[in-house]
Amino acid sequence: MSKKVYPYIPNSEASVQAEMLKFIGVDSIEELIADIPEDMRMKRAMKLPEPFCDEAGLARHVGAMLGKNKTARELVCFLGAGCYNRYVPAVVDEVAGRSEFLTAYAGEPYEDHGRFQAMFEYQSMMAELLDMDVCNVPSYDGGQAVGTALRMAARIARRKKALVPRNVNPDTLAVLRTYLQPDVEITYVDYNSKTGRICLDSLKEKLTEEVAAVLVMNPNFFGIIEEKAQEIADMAHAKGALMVAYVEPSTLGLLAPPSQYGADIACGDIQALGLHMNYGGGVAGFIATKDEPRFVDEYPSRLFGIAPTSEKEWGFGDVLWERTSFANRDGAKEFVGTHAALWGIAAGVYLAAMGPQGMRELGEAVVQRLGCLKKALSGVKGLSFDRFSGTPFQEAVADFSESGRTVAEINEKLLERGILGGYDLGKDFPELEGCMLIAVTEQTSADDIKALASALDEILA
Amino acid sequence: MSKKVYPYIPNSEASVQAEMLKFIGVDSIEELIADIPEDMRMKRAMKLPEPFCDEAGLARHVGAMLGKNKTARELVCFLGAGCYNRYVPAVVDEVAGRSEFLTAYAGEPYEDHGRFQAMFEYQSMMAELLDMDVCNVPSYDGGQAVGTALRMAARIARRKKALVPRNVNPDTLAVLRTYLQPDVEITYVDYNSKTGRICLDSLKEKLTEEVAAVLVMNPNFFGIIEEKAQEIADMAHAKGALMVAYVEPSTLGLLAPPSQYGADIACGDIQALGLHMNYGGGVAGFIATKDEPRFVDEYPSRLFGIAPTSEKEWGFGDVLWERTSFANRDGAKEFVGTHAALWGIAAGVYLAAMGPQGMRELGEAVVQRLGCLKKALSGVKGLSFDRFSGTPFQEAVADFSESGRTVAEINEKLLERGILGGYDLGKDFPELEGCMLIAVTEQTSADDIKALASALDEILA
Amino acid sequence: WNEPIIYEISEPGARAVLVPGPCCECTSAEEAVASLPSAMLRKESPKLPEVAQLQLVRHYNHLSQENIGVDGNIDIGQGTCTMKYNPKVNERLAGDAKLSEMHPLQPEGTAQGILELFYRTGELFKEISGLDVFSMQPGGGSHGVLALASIVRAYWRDMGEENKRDEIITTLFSHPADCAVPIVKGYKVTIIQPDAEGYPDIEAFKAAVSDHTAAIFFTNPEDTGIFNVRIKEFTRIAHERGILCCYDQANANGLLGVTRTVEADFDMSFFNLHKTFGAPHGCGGPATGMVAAKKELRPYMPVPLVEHSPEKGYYLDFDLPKSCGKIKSFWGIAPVVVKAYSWIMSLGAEGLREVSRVAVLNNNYCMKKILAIRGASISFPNHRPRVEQARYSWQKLKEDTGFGTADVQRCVADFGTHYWSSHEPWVIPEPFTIEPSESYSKQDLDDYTAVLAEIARMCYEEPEAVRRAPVNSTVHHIDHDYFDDPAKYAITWRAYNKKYKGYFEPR
Amino acid sequence: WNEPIIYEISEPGARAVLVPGPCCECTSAEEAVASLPSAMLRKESPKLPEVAQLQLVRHYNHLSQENIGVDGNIDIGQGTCTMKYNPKVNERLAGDAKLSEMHPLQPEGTAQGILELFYRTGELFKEISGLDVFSMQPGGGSHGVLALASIVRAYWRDMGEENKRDEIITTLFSHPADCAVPIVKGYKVTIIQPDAEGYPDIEAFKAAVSDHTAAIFFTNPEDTGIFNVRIKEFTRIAHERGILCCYDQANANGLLGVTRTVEADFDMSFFNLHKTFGAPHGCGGPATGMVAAKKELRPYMPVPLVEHSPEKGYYLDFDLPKSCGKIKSFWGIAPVVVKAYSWIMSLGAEGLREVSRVAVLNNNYCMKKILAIRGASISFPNHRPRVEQARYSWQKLKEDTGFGTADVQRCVADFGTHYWSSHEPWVIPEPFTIEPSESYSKQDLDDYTAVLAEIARMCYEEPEAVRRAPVNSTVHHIDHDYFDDPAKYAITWRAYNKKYKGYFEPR
Repeated sequence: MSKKVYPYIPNSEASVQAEMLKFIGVDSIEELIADIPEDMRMKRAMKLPEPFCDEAGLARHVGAMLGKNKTARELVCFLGAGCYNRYVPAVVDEVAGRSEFLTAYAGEPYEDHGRFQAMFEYQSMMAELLDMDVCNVPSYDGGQAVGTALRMAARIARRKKALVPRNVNPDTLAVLRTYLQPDVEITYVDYNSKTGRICLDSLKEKLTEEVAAVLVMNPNFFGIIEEKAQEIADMAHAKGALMVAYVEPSTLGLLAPPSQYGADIACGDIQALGLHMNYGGGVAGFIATKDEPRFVDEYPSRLFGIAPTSEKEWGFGDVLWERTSFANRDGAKEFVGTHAALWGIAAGVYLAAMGPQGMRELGEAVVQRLGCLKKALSGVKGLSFDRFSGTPFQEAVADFSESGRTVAEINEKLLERGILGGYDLGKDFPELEGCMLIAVTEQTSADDIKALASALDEILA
Repeated sequence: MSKKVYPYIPNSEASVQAEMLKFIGVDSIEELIADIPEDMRMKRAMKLPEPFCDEAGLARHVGAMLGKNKTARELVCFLGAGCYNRYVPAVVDEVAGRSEFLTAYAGEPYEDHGRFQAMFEYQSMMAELLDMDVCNVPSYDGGQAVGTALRMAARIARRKKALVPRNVNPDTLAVLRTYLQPDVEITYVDYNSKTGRICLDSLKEKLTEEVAAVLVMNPNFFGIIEEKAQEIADMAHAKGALMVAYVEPSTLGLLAPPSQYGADIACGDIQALGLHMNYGGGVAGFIATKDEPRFVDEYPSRLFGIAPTSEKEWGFGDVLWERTSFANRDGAKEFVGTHAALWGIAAGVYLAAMGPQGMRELGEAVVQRLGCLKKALSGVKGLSFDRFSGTPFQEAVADFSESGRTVAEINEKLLERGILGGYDLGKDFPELEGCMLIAVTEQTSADDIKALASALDEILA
Repeated sequence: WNEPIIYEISEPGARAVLVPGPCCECTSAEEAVASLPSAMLRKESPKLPEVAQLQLVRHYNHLSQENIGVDGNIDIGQGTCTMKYNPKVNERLAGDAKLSEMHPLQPEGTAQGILELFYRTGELFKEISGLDVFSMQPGGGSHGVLALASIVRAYWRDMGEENKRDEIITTLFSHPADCAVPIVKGYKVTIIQPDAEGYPDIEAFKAAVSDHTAAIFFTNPEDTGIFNVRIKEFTRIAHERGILCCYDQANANGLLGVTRTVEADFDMSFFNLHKTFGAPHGCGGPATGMVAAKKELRPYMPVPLVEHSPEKGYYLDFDLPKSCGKIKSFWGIAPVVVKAYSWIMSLGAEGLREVSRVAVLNNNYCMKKILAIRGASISFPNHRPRVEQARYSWQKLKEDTGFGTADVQRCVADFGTHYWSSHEPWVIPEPFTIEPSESYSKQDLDDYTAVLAEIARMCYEEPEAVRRAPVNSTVHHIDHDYFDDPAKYAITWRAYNKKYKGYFEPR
Repeated sequence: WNEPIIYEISEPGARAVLVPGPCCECTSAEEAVASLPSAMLRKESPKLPEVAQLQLVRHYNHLSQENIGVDGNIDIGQGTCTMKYNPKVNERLAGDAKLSEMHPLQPEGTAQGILELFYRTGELFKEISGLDVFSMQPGGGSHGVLALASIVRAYWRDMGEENKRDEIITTLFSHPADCAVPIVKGYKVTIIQPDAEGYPDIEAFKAAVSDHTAAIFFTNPEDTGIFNVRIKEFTRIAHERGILCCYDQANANGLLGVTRTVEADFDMSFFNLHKTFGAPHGCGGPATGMVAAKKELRPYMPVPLVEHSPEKGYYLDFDLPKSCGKIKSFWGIAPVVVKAYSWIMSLGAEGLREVSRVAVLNNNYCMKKILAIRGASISFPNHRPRVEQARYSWQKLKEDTGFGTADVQRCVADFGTHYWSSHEPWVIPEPFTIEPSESYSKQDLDDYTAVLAEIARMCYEEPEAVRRAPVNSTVHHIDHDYFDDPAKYAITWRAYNKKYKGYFEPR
């Protein structure tokens, strides 16, 4: 019989099927689904494109399609805006690519011990980076993490309002809005149009006794350090609200951790901790708090804890399992599911590989390059970095409004020169029409910066 | 202390060094090599280029250098001549990349059991492919394999001469010559200028009672099947000589295995069994024989055998260890060392993945494509495939001598069109000036063939 | 072995990777750092471990070896999760720098390859689901439910009934997320209990629907492996009231090409690209719970959608003013989509059909084997055959021997394989759910069921051995008292060191 | 566990990968096959296993997990082999399609990247070795020796003394290849025994050299870890007779930047790019035994050499009419060269020096620890310190307990690590050789030596436990009778099935 045999379907072989059917005691596989009513059946075979049964053909087809992309490795990348072109050490890929981690799922502590320990270590390292005591198994992304952080705050404070500054990442904000709606209401706080930081006056005005939490993004979307964060935390606390800090964890080798300026909950995205950008797919969220039941009880996420075993090994398991939607479907804290565990393991490897010194040096490398970039671009006519006076960290607002060119135009011409220009702020902030958010990473070289400077010189000439 | 710490040298940290030196009881590392005389010391520090201490910089540097290559994946490849652009299934890379195999070395049966079993399985699958009972752990490459096969034959026959046809791969021959010299003397047998196969008259003339072995390459370097192989074996045996067949193992799903035309020893290279070409680095040799002591005793290679264990598991170990140069330095059969074990594991995965049906289909895919190529090129003016009448398998001699163009010229123009033309036979065979050896593999597509045909039409127009 | 916690192998000063220094001399790092507000600088370095590269690799290598995964065992013990083979070639395609090094905000012109792949994946699902519009944003099955619930809300907002339509109906044997997630979107949830045959009770459903019902969220086949044959009756009743019907297709593996969302008259559904469609689980994500809907619901879909026009090529369409908003940052987990696309394109229509045929065959084969084991039974025994999985019970075993599903689980670890009880609550007593997807050979199924039979035998004949288990696994009996008491639990190494010294000696 | 032989999991008809069909319809496969001479067609398919892809992956995954490697243990028990960390980044660079998909016969213009890398590697070794010309062709250390011996022969042929100069001199503690390989190149080999201090006996050497001596092949430091301090005396004596001096630098890891081939007045040497220079061992290759020589010997080097000129760029120079010929097919193992180049370029001159400093430090630290173990001693005890490794002896242990180095080896497997006796012959009784390269931390060395101490204790105190070992490893006591008797040994599964049925029941 010439029936096709599929490499991924061992029992597609006809004689095996016959043997199994005989054992079951039926004549055909069709008999096993005979209870599905006729009127629910698809009336014809599916029509899909001819498959690539041979792996070589598939690889050629998909390879050719993806080959149409031009990547940030081929181009010179100055895009940031919440996703950073970080160098990913080979050890990170090595570990994340180990099939034992890659192909596992919801293994139990007794047979998937390694996953539990790797994740416990991730939680531990994140907690140190954030100067907190508890960190969760990763959630989907920073957007969901901040959504959960604000919902946790709402549950803790038993209030329904969250203050969100207008200088947060608009992509994160969009996710946050969907996630909070309809239970938690967002009130926006303006940013100070001179500094680019949160406007304390606006905050004061909006901060009522109904507010559960004040959100601070640090550095904020304009790349600027929110240096009044402690003051904001004090204001929030004075009104019985919590302070939630959305931080870029890769800055924390150099910048103060959120606990040190009064944040009650820290959250954010770990993409910049050794995850490939993956066209935006390299994201995962974290939430960290102190080790107090009022916080811990409110996590929806899995939290792996350490425990002794009968043989004095390190054992692991789920802390407060009953919180979760796995345990308690209609009484759970939000929900949990398949989120981004593998990225957590990867970020753990990254943090362990970098160590305290590496994280510090990473921060230094980034601020140094941003300094270099601003110097190199200082002579470009029609470009100014003075739009905001706040201090930027790894990205800065470049104001082209004097040049008479739109950011879209400039970016198009940069692309012609092999350069991915910065993010066009005018799209989300009409008041910043003509402004571009330019990011550097430790991968940005002096040559890259020179290329940008001379391209801009040409374009704006 | 700001001494540099190296990621690959944990004890480069100064305080650790101090502690260890204290334990040893010396003041400095220098003291530990104090016995090296002053006049043998290098008088200055080595001068090497500034290193890339950060991995990102190293990756960029090496990546940029290798980026200057244009590969057979980017170009359309019609080069064969002993190295084939085979599709390598992802499972092969997956297994060969597992660090347990990649970073292991000479582990012992008790703790590196997996390596022994994987290699035993490789030996077993090769033996089936070749229809033999014994196959070795891979040696360096086909050149060394045939060298050893002929030396084995010389030891078995107690004679010093080997007959080598002139239609063997010149690269293999060059290695063979070095390897046989000075112990085994090569006498050349002509090929038949009409058929491209071994000239039986020439063979008859050279085949004396001094000859230890007659070598047959099948398919031969011109891609032609040596269909008189049985006759050659009979002639050799009649004179008390052995017949050694150098075969391309990837053809053996379709072609008769060497045992079936009288070969006493089969040898060759496993590159085409799932090893990437690696600019010629994806090579490893095999030698296979019957399970008779007169053969087995003469192998220089490691041969892993199977044995029972106290718990009725499959155990493994070295068969006839005393043969080897590891055991018996000045009384060994040739020598053994670090050869190409990982490639053997990879080829084993390939064979297991392909199975009998896959190997047959591979052969069919190749001959089908060669047929297609000859048809497609039949209309090209100045090109003929009639130089040899013998039947080719996966590569064929294309004769451009009518065109008035040199092969070098044609190849240059093909390259301008993104095509890697065939091998220029005139380099090694002055009588074949103007001839090109064109290869296909299962990766050659109809479009590739069309591109070649129309490029040649243009070039020769 | 007992691999140390990474902090235990930390050595002061050790480094695993070094970071680039200044890019040039125009600005020094010190100078740049000095420009930062000093109050916002970190005073003390974060207490991360310090490990050299080999020691780091070895540590994680050991941890990985203390994990199993599909590549390491007969992974059929995690019912409802469709543990199937994840082809290596797809990993390589999805891991290529041509995708991994793409910034999400690159101009669309530089992202035509991946956008085309998203688009083509949607085209494939037009046929696989019978629906019209697709979003690959959601990051997992539960996230797919969140997207559906968000679309439901956006729809009713547009209809002006957002506040009135505040109820959602699901079933007991639908995935827990179908209940938990709509609650997060502000809905009251009614759970329909099963009737005696294991179907959702249609009378209870009729009683539950009202003009306050916003949508129904049904898994089918349910987690019992039972296909709800009256499903169109449910959707008919719902549609009569204008209610939106959301189909949880996480359990679709047995029905590809047989019956689809559209045949069951649902308006929307989601598919797990990581489960049914061959992308790996990665210890629990990253993943994709792709949302599919009828074209009428396009205005409410998450933004952006991937579209194509002759002028623009492939592009991201943000122009959906009534959209439910964004569900996930950027555009979703692109590598998972690549893997699912590649998987489908390696099988084609016939291959997908064969996937389902064999998933059903394997399940019914296993079922017969398991039901021959002493102490094992099946939920709703009148219902046989099942589709792609079945929920079983060790109730009899428990009654006879005192050992239940958790004890079996401990024992399974000693056989180098995996077993999971079931989603809670355990309405089926001492439950376990076996889903032998198409990836496993007859021999695999024989071997796995033989392990279950052996454990059942041990429960009856060697209770001491059962009590001791696991003895051969990576870790021994774990003290569960340390997970629920705030004074005892430690979720990080830092918390551990605050609560304990040495080996769990309280401070 | 006892992983089955792959043939045992074979299922008729199963496939792990499929192969492309015909490229187009112009010619069918049948037609093409029919064109082949029918006598040369295979009648019966080869008996390869038939396995689906998951089952294949799982099998090899299990086999890999039954292996250790540098990434899995403290791999210092394989003295003379320089087991060091193999950086993952180098694997990724060397495994890139930009190299792996290169055909060796591509025009040089399309291979400028890899040719440049070969060339630059040579430039680095000019400084590392002090020599002038390089060939990366040899596929391992022994192959490097073969290349050296071939160059020696080509040289003397050119000098007209090929037949007269038919002897080579090596030392007992040089690598076995220094003896075995020149024999293959037709030389008689004299082995210089060590004197009481462990140095090659210089008087014996003086007596051995003659006008028949073609070359000397000396390893230094020798496999004992002892640096031959009189090495220049040996080369002086040899050179006085016109003899070529070949330096085996396989043990160079302790001396980078301290003393080189050129300082010891050798004419040629080889370096193991896979050992000393960070490329992995791959269970025993592929590897590179790079040959280096003084420029006077360039004419005899293997062809081709990689050269550079402003006009041609990087190219392969075949124009060496007096060459010893080719040693290896094509140009050598390019990926290994990439890894070694990358390794060197990640360390630089200071880093290489630190490699050697720490290799020496680690060795002497280990030595002190090992010599404190009851039953252990060192070869040539007067000689301390050692360079990068040391050969020890369990002679005392054997005398006291009856257990020797093979027994220790069995026990080590139970501790999840690796231990090797030593190259034969065992002139040091019950030998073992420990080479703790720079890759291991102090903690690693403490842990490994603690294992040896524990095993020694067991030998004295728990002989039964030693006899039973290994008990926790991947496999138990193997019956060695099955390896030397032609009636019993089986080198392939096919041979097994001819000799046995069931489990080793003779047919």
